[in-house]
Amino acid sequence: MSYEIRLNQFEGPLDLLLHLIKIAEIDIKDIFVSKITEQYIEYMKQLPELDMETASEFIAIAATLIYIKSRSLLPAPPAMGEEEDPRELFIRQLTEYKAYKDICEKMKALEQDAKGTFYKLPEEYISQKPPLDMSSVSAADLYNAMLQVMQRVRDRAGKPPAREIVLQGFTIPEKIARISALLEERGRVCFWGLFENDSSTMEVIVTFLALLEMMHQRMAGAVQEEHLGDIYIVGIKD
Amino acid sequence: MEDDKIKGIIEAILYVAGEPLSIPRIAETLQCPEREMRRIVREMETAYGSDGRGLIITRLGDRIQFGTKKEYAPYVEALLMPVQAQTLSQTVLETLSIIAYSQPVTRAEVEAVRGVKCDYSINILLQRNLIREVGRKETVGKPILFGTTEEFMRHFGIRSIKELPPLHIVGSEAYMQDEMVLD
Amino acid sequence: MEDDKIKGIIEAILYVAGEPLSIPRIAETLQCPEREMRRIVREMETAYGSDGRGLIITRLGDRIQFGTKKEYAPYVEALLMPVQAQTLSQTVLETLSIIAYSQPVTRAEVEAVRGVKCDYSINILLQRNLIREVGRKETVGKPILFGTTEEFMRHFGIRSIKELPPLHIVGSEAYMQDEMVLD
Repeated sequence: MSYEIRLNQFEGPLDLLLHLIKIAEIDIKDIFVSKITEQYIEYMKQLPELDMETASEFIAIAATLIYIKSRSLLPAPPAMGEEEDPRELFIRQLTEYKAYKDICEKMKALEQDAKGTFYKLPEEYISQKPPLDMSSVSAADLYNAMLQVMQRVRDRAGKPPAREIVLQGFTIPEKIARISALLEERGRVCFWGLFENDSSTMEVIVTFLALLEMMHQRMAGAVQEEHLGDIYIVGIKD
Repeated sequence: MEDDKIKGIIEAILYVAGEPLSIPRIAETLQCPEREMRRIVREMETAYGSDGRGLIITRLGDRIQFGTKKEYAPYVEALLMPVQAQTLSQTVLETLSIIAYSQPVTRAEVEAVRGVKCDYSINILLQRNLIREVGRKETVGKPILFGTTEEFMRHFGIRSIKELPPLHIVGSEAYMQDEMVLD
Repeated sequence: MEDDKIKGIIEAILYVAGEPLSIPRIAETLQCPEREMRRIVREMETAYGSDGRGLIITRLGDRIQFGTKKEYAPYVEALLMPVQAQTLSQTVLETLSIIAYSQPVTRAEVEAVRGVKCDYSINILLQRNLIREVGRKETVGKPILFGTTEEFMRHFGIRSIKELPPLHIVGSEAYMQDEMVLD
């Protein structure tokens, strides 16, 4: 079989199984009377390309498949009372997962549709308008005001965000694009260098989140050549 | 108070608030019976739907908010360049759909369905305020139970969880009967 | 484009913007002759003035903006108190503190932190010469960056921004870590 399909394209072992079932054009319930288990095991050759956690998820399902397969080769064990046949159990898990995958397509359509509606921030609503007197305001008052703002930011977490629209701003996708461009151009970039042009705390945070996202999606990795040395971000080519 | 005045006040309030406001609270403030208020809101929903209007009343459960008509999105974008809500990745969406349809649900239960760890997507969903902790499960370790938020409804343009497309799981009727789904 | 559609689009745009928009710019975006646009805006002004509406179109020279009808102000306040309604000095001080601690900063960024529109307080701070434009941000739309002035330092009796009390944030809040705020 060909390995044009890479394991890391899948959402996990169940996703891979559904893919194999789809190309074999069989029913989920016929999975154990098909070649699917063998095909799945074939894919395990790609395991070294995966990180430990992902690899272990694929191995766990491989073990289940092999267990179920081997069980079917043995004479039927005496009825185990209430315990459910692991084969039925597995088929149900797969069926359920497929139902969710199918529903995701519908949810994507809803999401796309809902993107056309825009909202706005609350208005700054000032109740009384006495003349503004800043004469007695001290740096400590300024500091306290900032603490209050931050307290409200914390309180807001957990409530629907008031902020739907930033008329001008920066977004994680934007930052990912910028970092990708940098990596494309230079191959590797010093970690601190990524934040050089960021003009505010929030922008630094967004840049950092973008970097985390890229590392998570394996678009970038981090290397440190010596203990306490500079950290470099490198692009990962797929 | 006449209907017209109430409608005017609601329009003003929704504009200033920018956030969803609860119908019972509006009714209370305007000293109008809640039933009446619901009728008036329904009438307004119809009126805003008509031509010549650009706003719609978005309903999120018991709360209402102004939003703009979808068909005018290109003009809003051209003139104001707002940053749109990002769409979710497949990984995150899979996790979210399981939470939406089986809430309240624990992380372990979600992971059992997907067959993979879900810490990453659950964190993203919490950060984006699409899910929240709704309690603890009375079981070993008292794991956190997750459910969807109002922001979830807004993100998918639905008024209640019941408006989600029905989930069909062949051969396992036990799961996901309508009554299991929370409002 | 028919009048009704244009009116709908203007309503949507004025709502999302929440700030004055120039009539010629709207006309240009909708590819509608400016004369026509002015006629349509006049018609809308009359329509909004009628009963059952709570919004009005306010005109500032060549620009238009939504406002709420004055006679409904008591209701708006009653419903939004104490959440949104703040006194002028609270409002202004909050906006100023954000600008002081995270300068240079755009209005949208300040609004994102405060969670409300800040046109009004930023204008007051500019008038008072406590903040000023310090440049443009290299991003879509090149928004103005604000920073504090010498007048600000004089007012608060400090010689440099670094003399402001440092913000110590316990926990995981990403906003405004003191060492990140100022360079």
